[in-house]
Amino acid sequence: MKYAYYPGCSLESTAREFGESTTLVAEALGIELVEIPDWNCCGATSGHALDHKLSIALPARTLGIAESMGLDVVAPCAACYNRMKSAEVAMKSDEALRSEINASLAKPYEGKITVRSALEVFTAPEVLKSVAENVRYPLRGLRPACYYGCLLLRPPRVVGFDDPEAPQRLDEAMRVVGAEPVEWYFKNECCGASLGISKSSITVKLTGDIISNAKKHGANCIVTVCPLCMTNLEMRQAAAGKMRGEDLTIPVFYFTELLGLAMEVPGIRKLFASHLVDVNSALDAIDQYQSMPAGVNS
Amino acid sequence: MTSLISDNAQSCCVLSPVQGPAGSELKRRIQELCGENVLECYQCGECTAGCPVAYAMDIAPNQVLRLAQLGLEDEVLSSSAIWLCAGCETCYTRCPKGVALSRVMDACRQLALERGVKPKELSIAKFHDQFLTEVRRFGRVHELTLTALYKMRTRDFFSDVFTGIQMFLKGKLALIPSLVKGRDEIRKLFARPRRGSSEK
Amino acid sequence: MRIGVFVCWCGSNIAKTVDVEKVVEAAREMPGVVYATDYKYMCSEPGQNIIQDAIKEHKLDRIVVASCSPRLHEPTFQRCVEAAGLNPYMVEMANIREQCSWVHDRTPEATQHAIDLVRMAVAKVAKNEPLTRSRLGITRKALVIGGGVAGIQAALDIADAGYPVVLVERTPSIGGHMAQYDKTFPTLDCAACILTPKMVDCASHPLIEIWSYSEVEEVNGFVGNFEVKVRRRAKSVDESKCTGCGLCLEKCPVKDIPSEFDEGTGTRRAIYRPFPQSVPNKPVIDRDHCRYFQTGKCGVCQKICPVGAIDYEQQDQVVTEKFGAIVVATGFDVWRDERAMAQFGYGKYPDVISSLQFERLMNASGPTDGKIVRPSDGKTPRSIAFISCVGSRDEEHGYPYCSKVCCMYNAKQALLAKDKLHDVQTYVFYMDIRANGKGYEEFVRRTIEEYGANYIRGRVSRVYPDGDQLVVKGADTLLGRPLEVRVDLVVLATAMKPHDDAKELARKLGISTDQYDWFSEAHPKLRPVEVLTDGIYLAGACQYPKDIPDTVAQASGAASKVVGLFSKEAILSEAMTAYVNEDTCVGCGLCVEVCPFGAIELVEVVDREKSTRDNQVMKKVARVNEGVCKGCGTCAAACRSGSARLRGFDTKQILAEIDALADAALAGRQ
Amino acid sequence: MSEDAVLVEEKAELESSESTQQERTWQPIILGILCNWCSYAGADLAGTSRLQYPESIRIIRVPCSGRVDPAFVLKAFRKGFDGVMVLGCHPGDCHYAKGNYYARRRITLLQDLLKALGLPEERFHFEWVSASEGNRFAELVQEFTEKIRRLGPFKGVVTPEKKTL
Ligand SMILES: Cc1cc2nc3c(=O)[nH]c(=O)nc-3n(C[C@H](O)[C@H](O)[C@H](O)COP(=O)(O)OP(=O)(O)OC[C@H]3O[C@@H](n4cnc5c(N)ncnc54)[C@H](O)[C@@H]3O)c2cc1C
Ligand SMILES: Cc1cc2nc3c(=O)[nH]c(=O)nc-3n(C[C@H](O)[C@H](O)[C@H](O)COP(=O)(O)OP(=O)(O)OC[C@H]3O[C@@H](n4cnc5c(N)ncnc54)[C@H](O)[C@@H]3O)c2cc1C
Ligand code: SF4
Ligand code: SF4
Ligand code: SF4
Ligand code: SF4
Ligand code: SF4
Ligand code: SF4
Ligand code: SF4
Ligand code: SF4
Repeated sequence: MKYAYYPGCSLESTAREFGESTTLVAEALGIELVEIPDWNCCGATSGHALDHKLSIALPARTLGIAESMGLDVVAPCAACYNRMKSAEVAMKSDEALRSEINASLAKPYEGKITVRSALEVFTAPEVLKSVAENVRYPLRGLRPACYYGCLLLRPPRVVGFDDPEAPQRLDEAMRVVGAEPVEWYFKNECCGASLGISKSSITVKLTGDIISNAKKHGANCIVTVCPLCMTNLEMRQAAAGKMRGEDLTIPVFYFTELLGLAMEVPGIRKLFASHLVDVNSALDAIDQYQSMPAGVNS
Repeated sequence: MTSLISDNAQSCCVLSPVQGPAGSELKRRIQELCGENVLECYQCGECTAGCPVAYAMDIAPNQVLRLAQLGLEDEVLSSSAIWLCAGCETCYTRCPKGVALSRVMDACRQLALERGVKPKELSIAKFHDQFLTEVRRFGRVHELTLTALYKMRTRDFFSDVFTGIQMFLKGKLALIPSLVKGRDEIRKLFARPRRGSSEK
Repeated sequence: MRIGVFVCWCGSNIAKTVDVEKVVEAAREMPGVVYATDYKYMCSEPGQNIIQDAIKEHKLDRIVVASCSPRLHEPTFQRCVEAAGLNPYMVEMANIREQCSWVHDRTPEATQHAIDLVRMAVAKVAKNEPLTRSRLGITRKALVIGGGVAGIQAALDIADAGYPVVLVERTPSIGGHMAQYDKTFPTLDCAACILTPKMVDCASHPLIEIWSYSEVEEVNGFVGNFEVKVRRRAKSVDESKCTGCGLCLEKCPVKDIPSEFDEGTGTRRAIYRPFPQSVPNKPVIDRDHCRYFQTGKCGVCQKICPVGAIDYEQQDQVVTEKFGAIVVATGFDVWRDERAMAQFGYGKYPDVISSLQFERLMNASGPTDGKIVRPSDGKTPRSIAFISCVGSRDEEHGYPYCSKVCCMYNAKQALLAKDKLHDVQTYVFYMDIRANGKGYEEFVRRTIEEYGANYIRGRVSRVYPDGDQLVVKGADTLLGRPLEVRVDLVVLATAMKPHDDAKELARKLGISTDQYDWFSEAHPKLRPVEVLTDGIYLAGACQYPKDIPDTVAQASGAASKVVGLFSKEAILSEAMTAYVNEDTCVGCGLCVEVCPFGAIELVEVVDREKSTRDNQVMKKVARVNEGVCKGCGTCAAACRSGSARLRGFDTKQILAEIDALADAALAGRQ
Repeated sequence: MSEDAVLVEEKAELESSESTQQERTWQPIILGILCNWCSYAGADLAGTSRLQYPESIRIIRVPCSGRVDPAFVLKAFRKGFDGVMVLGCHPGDCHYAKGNYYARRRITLLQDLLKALGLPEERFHFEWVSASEGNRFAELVQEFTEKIRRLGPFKGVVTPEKKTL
């Protein structure tokens, strides 16, 4: 299995752990990821917020490059995935738009390749089976609240690889690695990430609602698929706790980190050090954590 | 501007007889920009019910569409709602009529800039603009520069300083922006001028 | 060929503008015309006598009457020539009044126009052929499919008029949805009190046979002469012996089958009747769940039955019967798509239920004896949210149409809930309140004003549990604000939809369905209880969502149509029907596709051209069922090989009109 | 538009401008094919309402617009009629439920065919007229007659063969 890899801006910086864990896990599963040369930013929320066409043109450039590689694209970040997928659908369905945009691209995108999210790729039945076979340390005792956020599932007409109202893929993956995902009710609520910097009061409230619900249902960590969610959930939990008068401290993981941990992929554990919120409370809850070989523990 | 509201829009909304064609002008522009026909909305309110940010908006999401249906352009484009929308697509996913309100919101922001309407949520508008400026310059977004420049534009230096430093210490904010080679190509994609942009 | 032309003055109506005598003169010159004359009032008795005398005197075999519109007097003149011994279809009319004298005022032009019209009629009549309408017999026995309130009413009305009826019901008992309800809007009569007596009447009526646990398999024939195959499924209980004592029902060890009748809010056993007042009141064995049928061991019911009625060996019976008319009354189903309703947690959170389930909870003979309790913990709810339009008016996730009755049953349920549980708070989330029936608006107002139901205008986006309550995330669009309420029970007014197999039944019956699979009426305003196929009528909610008053009204309408048909002596078939020339037909099936009445089918016949004495070659050709054909001619226009023809408006007749007109009117032009 | 049709039209224009004076009252011959239940009844209503319209139209009654075979129209043009009108029930009103729906499909094809054959497409008119639209029928005849008058008499088809010959 071979994919063109689109890290997107944040996987290079704020979400380094996501990027690295994705590549490590992929390698361990024998999935080859080839970074798309000279990829550019997908435009994120700001792109479509201000300029509809631009929001298609920006990802189209990267898709064009990937198409020349002849590979389908994996975009781990949920926001990038959403934008890339939207561009894919728009370019495939609107011929006029396609030729207009392709005219300004060095490598045109003709709709021959498709975009997948990392969750989609890692939870494909055959891949999940191989994850299951590779689990060395089942994460028993870890009770993650699986948080999908909004952009990975919506709008279903564009993305739609999981049920937008009752998503299951992430929960399934967590069960495969031995964790016990909790039943909770905010797994597909928006955390307001796109307003994270410009209107943080809203983000704080939404983050508070989400974490509070996760804790109420017994989660000892949150697992996410999106760097924007991660940043929000980590950065805003203190403020949200203050606002609600509740202790909302909770470790947050990328799902790839947990896959890697269970599969004992070397290099995973050291990523935990760069989390803004201490993850030890969650790791300690894992039955076997202390008995995992120290070698991997570094 | 095609203002159709009476002078005192607060007390009574007067639809003038010319409202028909002019009202359909706003509708037509929205459709052109995002493909959505605002007349398909039957005002059920499901979008408002599910919108995570509706509580903070000056008018509810369904009212954005209602105003657009009546062609009350000033009121839509000067609302905080269009800027507060987080683009989460909840409304579109659940709308029984399949109206992509999230896209209508996009179109309204674009129109507001085009027509020079001052964004009610200036800080959000500035953020989006700074973000795109960044993409246009480097092809990618450099979070440190983005945040710094944004903070300078909004003169809001302190709100996130603590977490910023933390991120920096954890090695999460790269010091040097990575550049895309095909920057000229990317500038071409920006070809059409965006009004209100800091880079003219 | 001896054609006679009769030109009418219509007093001065025609004669004032058209030079009638000139028309007569011109007619005399037309090919085939041997006699032409005029008269003041052709339709009057003396006028008709002139025609009849001329037929005899001049041995006329074809008649043209140039007078008014055929839509007015064609039947008159058909009867007139028939009395004189001609085939009634040997008459054509030239409409020189409506199309000529009344719309023109210049005599020369009008006269020329009239002559042209006569010329066309003469050319056409020359190609007319005698047609006959056959008299078809009628089997005076009706089939009613579906034993809900619609089917029950129709069966009773037809039987009361003196005709035998077979009522076919798929489930073990008649009664339909209405039997599931506690009380019914807008009068709040107890459903059982008004329905059960009718069910019993059906069972005891000497002219009604109830075939429950049965389904229609095949329908052939046409109006007056349907031949229907019905599968009477094995009940494993000999109805002639069973006394309905119910002993077996108590002893069957398989107890926990979710009851269909209770919408899963209660359970039943493997031998069961849907509800205590079932008609017929004798149980059936559900073989898919019965231990004896699954494992070969058990036989408890057989041992316990005092009269030896249990018969494990019983087989399905396929019965073929003749009927003269069919009433389709198969009702509706409710929308149950859990995936599409995931945002409300339907199928996931036990305290989110459908309105139909709520009816069972309210029903005095339901699983909870009429106590409204939460399915999750059996507690009495103190707050209930009713959500309207779930799957209705929702083209994205369900159906675009309005289900028409849910606004009313929401009000009914909110009212009854308050009536039963005094301190309950009710919320009704709605988009519009559609209460357009007699006493309906008043009913809704009463629910709001006297029973304190909290009506909130806005659709709900999501329902999720919080502790042991449910959070309903809605909006109040009148205030323009999102809004949340916490309740103990959520009731979803799920859409009414056609049965999943409605389309299949339609295909068996040869009737059409709309885009959702509701059965299509012949005309929404003028023929709302008929379908395009003669002899088949619709009653109740199988046509589109209807409440009980509308259902019963339509059922009586359908019954009176049946009775009207049965009171005829015979049915006359259409004369102007299509037929197929099987020698030239290439079996392309185009005509089959376009016939609005499903009157054509492809059949295998011996290919006379290709076959030799010892080698029979078969081919497919189209064949018209003349009992069904209405003579629209769509097939004739569609057929590329000219094999499908329409009697009375044959291609050669129409072309003759065009030719005749062109040769005269355009002569010398080119 | 094909070259031939242009040719026909040009010729027609030339002729009609030449002859406007003397042919002011020239009456074209128009064939009308009307469905029995709606349009024919509409024409009857025009009559009972005594609405005046030109003496140009000659009506053939068919049970349904679905009965209209494109061959009828082609034949009419071959015979040299100046114009042809086909009128049927409004969509949804068809006495036979779907006949007019098939008619519409067939007529659309016919119009393309006329174009392709270089036949005078503008001399053909297809329209819905209901039984209550007597005045509409009268207006239609009036308008269509005017149009045909402007086009002038139909001089027959200029077939490609004819041209090359
Ligand atoms: C929750 C709810 C509450 C309601 N409350 C009210 C109320 O208070 N007042 C009111 O006026 N209306 C009410 N209605 C509407 C009412 O249910 C309908 O108007 C009525 O049931 C229609 O009757 P029907 O006989 O046409 O159909 P049904 O009641 O659906 O009966 C159809 C019968 O046909 C049988 N059948 C189906 N397919 C076949 C087949 N292929 N072969 C043989 N048999 C078949 C079925 O088993 C069933 O017995 C309510 C509806 C709902 C959903
Ligand atoms: C403005 C308007 C528009 C409408 N548009 C539509 C529409 O588009 N589609 C639709 O489906 N419905 C429409 N309707 C409804 C429609 O008019 C009625 O459904 C329909 O007319 C009812 O027919 P009817 O025969 O019951 O009553 P009516 O049409 O009222 O006929 C009753 C007849 O009885 C006669 N009469 C009354 N009293 C006596 C007496 N004592 N003795 C003898 N004769 C008597 C009256 O003179 C009258 O001729 C409309 C209604 C209105 C008001
Ligand atoms: S959910 Fe859709 S139809 Fe309903 S108010 Fe919002 S946009 Fe309009
Ligand atoms: S896309 Fe915008 S308007 Fe729609 S639900 Fe999300 S925040 Fe609200
Ligand atoms: S036949 Fe017709 S035209 Fe002649 S008198 Fe009778 S009504 Fe008048
Ligand atoms: S089958 Fe026997 S036991 Fe059961 S109800 Fe009938 S008679 Fe009674
Ligand atoms: S034989 Fe079947 S129906 Fe009878 S008691 Fe046993 S399980 Fe029940
Ligand atoms: S009847 Fe009322 S609740 Fe039912 S679909 Fe129509 S509007 Fe909605
Ligand atoms: S004439 Fe009409 S009804 Fe008769 S077979 Fe042909 S298409 Fe069917
Ligand atoms: S009658 Fe004509 S249209 Fe029908 S199957 Fe035969 S050839 Fe085809």
